[in-house]
Amino acid sequence: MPQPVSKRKALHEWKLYLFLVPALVLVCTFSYFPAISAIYHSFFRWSGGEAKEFIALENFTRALEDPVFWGGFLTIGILVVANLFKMIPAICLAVLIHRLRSDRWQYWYRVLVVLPMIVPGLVTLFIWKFFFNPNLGLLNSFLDASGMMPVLAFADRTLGWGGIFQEGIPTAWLGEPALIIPALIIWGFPWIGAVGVLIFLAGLQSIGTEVYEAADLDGVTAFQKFLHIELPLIMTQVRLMVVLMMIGTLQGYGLQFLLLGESGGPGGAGMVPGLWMFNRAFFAGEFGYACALGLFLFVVILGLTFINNKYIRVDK
Amino acid sequence: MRERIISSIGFALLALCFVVALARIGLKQWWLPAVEGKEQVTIRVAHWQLEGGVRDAFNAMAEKYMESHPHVRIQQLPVPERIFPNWLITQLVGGTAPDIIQIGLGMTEERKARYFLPMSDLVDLPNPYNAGTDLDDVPLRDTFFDGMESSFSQELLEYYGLPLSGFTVRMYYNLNLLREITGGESLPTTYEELTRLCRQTMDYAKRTRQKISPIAGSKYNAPLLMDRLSSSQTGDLAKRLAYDFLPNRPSTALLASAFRRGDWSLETPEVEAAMGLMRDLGQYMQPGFMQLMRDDASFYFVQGRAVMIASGSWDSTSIRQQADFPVAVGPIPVPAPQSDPRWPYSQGPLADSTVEAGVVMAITRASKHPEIALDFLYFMGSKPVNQLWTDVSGWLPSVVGVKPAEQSKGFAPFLDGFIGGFNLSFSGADGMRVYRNSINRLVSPQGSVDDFRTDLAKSYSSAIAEDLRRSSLGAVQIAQRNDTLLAALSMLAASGEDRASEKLDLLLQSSAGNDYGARRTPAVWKSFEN
Amino acid sequence: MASTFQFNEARDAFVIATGDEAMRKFGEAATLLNVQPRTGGNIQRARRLFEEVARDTPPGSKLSRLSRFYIARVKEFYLAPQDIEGATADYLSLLQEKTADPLIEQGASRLVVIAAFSGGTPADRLQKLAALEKLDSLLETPAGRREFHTSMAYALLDNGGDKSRAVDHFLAADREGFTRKATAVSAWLVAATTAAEIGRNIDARYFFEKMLATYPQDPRNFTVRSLLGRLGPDNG
Amino acid sequence: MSSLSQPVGARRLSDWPKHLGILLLLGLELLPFYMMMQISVKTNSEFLHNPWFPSWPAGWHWQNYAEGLRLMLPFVANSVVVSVSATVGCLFFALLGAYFFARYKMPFSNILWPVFLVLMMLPGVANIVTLFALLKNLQLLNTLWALIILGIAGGQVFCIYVLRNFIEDIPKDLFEAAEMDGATHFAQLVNVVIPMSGPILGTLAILQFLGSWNDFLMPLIVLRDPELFTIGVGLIYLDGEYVKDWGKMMAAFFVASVPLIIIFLFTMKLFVRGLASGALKG
Repeated sequence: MPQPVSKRKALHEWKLYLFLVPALVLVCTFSYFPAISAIYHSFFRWSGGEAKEFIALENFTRALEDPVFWGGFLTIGILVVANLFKMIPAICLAVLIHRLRSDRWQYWYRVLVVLPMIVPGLVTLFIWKFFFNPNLGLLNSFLDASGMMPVLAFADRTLGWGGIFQEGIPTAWLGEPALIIPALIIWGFPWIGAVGVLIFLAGLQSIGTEVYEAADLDGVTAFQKFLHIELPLIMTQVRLMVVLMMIGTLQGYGLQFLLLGESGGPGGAGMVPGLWMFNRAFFAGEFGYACALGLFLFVVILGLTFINNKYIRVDK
Repeated sequence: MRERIISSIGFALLALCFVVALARIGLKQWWLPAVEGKEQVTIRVAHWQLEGGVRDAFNAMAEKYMESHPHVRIQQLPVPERIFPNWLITQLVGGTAPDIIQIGLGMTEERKARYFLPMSDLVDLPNPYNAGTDLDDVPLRDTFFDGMESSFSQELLEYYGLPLSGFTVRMYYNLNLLREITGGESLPTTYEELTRLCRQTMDYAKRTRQKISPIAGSKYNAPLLMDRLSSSQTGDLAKRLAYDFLPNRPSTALLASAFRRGDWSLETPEVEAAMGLMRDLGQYMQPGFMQLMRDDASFYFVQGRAVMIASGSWDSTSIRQQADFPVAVGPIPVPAPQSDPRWPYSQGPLADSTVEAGVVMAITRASKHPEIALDFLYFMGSKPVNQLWTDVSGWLPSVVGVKPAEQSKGFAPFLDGFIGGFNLSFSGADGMRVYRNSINRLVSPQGSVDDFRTDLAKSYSSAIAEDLRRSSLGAVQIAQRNDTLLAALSMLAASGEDRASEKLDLLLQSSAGNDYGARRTPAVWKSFEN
Repeated sequence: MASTFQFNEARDAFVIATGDEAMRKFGEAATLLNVQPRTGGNIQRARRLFEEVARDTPPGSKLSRLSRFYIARVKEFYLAPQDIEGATADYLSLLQEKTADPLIEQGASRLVVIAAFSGGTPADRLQKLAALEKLDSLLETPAGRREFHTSMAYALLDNGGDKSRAVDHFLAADREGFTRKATAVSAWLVAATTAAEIGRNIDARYFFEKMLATYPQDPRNFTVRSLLGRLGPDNG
Repeated sequence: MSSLSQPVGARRLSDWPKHLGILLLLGLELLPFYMMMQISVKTNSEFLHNPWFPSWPAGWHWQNYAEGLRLMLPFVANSVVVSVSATVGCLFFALLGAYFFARYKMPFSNILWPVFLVLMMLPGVANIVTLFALLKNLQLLNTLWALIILGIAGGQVFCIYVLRNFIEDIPKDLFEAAEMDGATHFAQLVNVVIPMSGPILGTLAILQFLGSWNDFLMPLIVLRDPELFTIGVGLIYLDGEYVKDWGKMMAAFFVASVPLIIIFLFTMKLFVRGLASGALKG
């Protein structure tokens, strides 16, 4: 804990305040000022320049009725649910690595887990975009080669998906409104985030050997061990990752912007609230409206954070 | 300890990289300009034409200009099409806009008015860089083949920028394959010859067990071809259905209201012939071509996997640079009259539909040296430099009397042809959407005209209605916007303001036409709703 | 969004024009029509301002008449539901004052368009259009007459009216002179094809040739020439 | 580390199934990396005929790398400058700030602390629009300074939060001893805090560096001149080409990854151990 100081001493140590000045100035200028400015400008019709016009709550009433914006939340909802499931491989991998007997192997696998982090995120994204290419993309070649395509085509015919999958016809993953969300979900398969795996591993470290030994004596199966020993122990970490993931998904739109463009791809099927805000500001030039949209998004995320803090406590 | 040393090496390497990079930036940003002298003026020119040859052409023009203007540095900023609108607005709003920007993508009339300099006062004066050529005393407007229609803003009634190029659509041929398949180099001139070549290609592919398609298609390229072919059948029908077919290649409202009245339908023989023609052609493109993108089709063609591709003159240099075989271009062949009973409505060759020029470059208000930017713009739009542009880019010229480069001769606009009719996607975005959704049923081997028609009929009428609704709203909006402008111009004209009466007269004509549409289109739309 | 610019430019224009209070009100009202997004409140405010200007300025003045013209416009185009009858009456009374103002004379072509797409059968509409023919005598500016005749010609064609009458209207409009390419080309070519269809070859030839002479580079000209070639002997 | 890596499940016959599972998952995860490497030495037609497997080393097209280097190297240089400056600046100011909070309970520090803490909760999503306007007014558009300053400012809250906790755990007598010797606060920071906090600083540095290195939205709206582009913008421009030579693209992608690969090779342990603990604290 910091040492308590007397008034005299504090007066003597006034120079210490200078230590805080840079950080304070930076935070005020680049975090607080923009936020306050966003609130201020959300009451204006403003196209980014000097000219602005006060329009009271018009931006907000318009935002409330904006079907694209609220439709984006539905998309986000689907992505959040999908992302929950996408955490499973990372958990499995962490458990598998943890159960290895060899220290050495554990270490080297960790290195391999971290390896994808050193490829710039954009590069991975563009390589995936290339995978989705209907003509040269690996996803379609894989579906063809593995015999999945006829299965999908059959499903399409019987379930009436409208001819998205047809044998002998390449599937346009990023060109078909109905496939946009599946593509956004498939993206990054098998979805092993390095940070996630390492955090789970850190959680698993607290499991003592004796627990396993006891379990082995009871003849517990591998899956039961996972369910009763490992999962409860990393629940804290899982909760933390869920919270981070939710907030990240809600705020994020870079992925959608790069894969699908500023209008969320064909039919706007991949439009998310953040992208719509970006679109209104930097494509339509409606900066004031974008501020209002941003505030709505802000409130939603803030609300979610509070709920998280209340119900999904992350205990240290 | 070992670990510590290793990480120290890592950080040292990073520090070294940092120092080198910093030095490099410092050199470029501060040192070089300081050495070269401060009076250097930089003029930046931004465009989104990333096709092959265009960047070289801009560089060639810039170099030539810099030779005679040593104090000016011309810098080219090529921006990808996909992010151009975003880029444009950030530059305009941020006040960092380059001196000259290509007009089009992401542009609105408001942005033009607020951020660009109009050239209206200059269009009746000659271009100084045309001195000594046969365009010496010709007014600027008349030195461009489109009379600068492409620079003229119908809403603001001002001229913005100068065009550099013109465009047409053609069929490209892989000459090596053509020779190997047909034994000659003659290009098909009619649809019948085209399909013969296609069949020969398929035989050849089967015989030699190669993966070769006759035509490379994509979502982008196939419609260029199919629209042309289907409009070869609907010319006479359009003439019957719409009195404005000749000037306005039937207006949507007239065609839609004729459709609503039952004057034509998806069963009309002409329409059926057009569908048959598209289906006939579809079998010669690679399977599922409607799922592919523009770059997929060109990739296919330049890799020698297709004999032909339909695309615009804008792709010509890209294709030539990428292909390791000689390329020939010709007009898109349409059926000759009375050549085939299956499509009896053929009139003969069709004229190139677009004659507006493109690549319009305009000066921004953010330019610190608008007079130099204007000088460079004049330079680019002059006859000798437009010749250079054409020669290097392989694109078509915009200036009267400039000869297309040798390799782009085949792209010269073809005007001695008929006006085509309409396509099934005539009504707009929604018409296009349902048409494209169904088109696999028309062009895939297991499909048929009937199959396509049944599928299309499910949503065709409601898609037309939706398009009409949207264009109704648009027409009303434009009409209302004109009201404010008319009031202002009327006042300005009364006070004798320069050019205001002329502008008022122009706006009266366009707003009268628009007001007409603003009642007619909703009337047609309502007829669909009942 | 796009109107923001015009909002600003128009406001500037009015400010430049004069410091006069009525003018300022008129300018504000005209710009209010286009403030985005359009709200009923703004339109009502604009209408009130126009009404004030019309009341407070001398009845025969340009500003007063323009305000009345815009009140009619608001009734016709901005109110929901529209007040077509009110607008028709306003336009008519303005026209009868013979204002010789090109903008106010647009009222004539507005009346034509309103009649052309009103309810009832095509025959009803043609009757209404016929009743409007006499407006011609009230128009004093070339622009007013030109727009009136052009609208009349299209209105007849759209409602299956007398094609020969339509060609006459095109001829009348053309006499005043078009200065905008798209409008001119449209009118000439529609007039020419219509005239050719009913055998008025002299007129068809006149319009076709005018097109060829004025815009020799146009891609439609091949068709124009071939249609010109197919025209029979001139027979009035 | 050692207590937990005791032979877990020692009675098991073998770890092979686990190894297989791990390798399968990792193999799939590294597939993009593999594709990038093997395509980067192919021409388009080679790739077309053989998309999956590496071509024979003798026929590798090293020209792709010449082109990739020409395209990406200037961008990489800019990115290095931005990311290193932002990381160093961020950590420096954060250390100062954290020291202020951790060393003494100064008057007002209980008011100032929430100023930072609150920002941990508040999403910055709405800021991009007004940040752009702010940068415009500060005349920072189309400069690398904008990116550096934003990088420094953006990391303050998180770094101060983590570092404060860390500095508070440093035994007080170390500071007192230094103070006896007449060391100033800055000297105490340099001589006491920094040597003690090597790993945590390294971890934070990696996180900040990665964040700055991977950023593309801000650079995209800030930068105009190609000579200032960072790799993010450079890659987006490359992706916007109409004619794509996949081999060259992949080579360029690889070039863009090289700096991180080098750093990684030398600081692997920091990555592997530090990231988990560092991220957990956040």
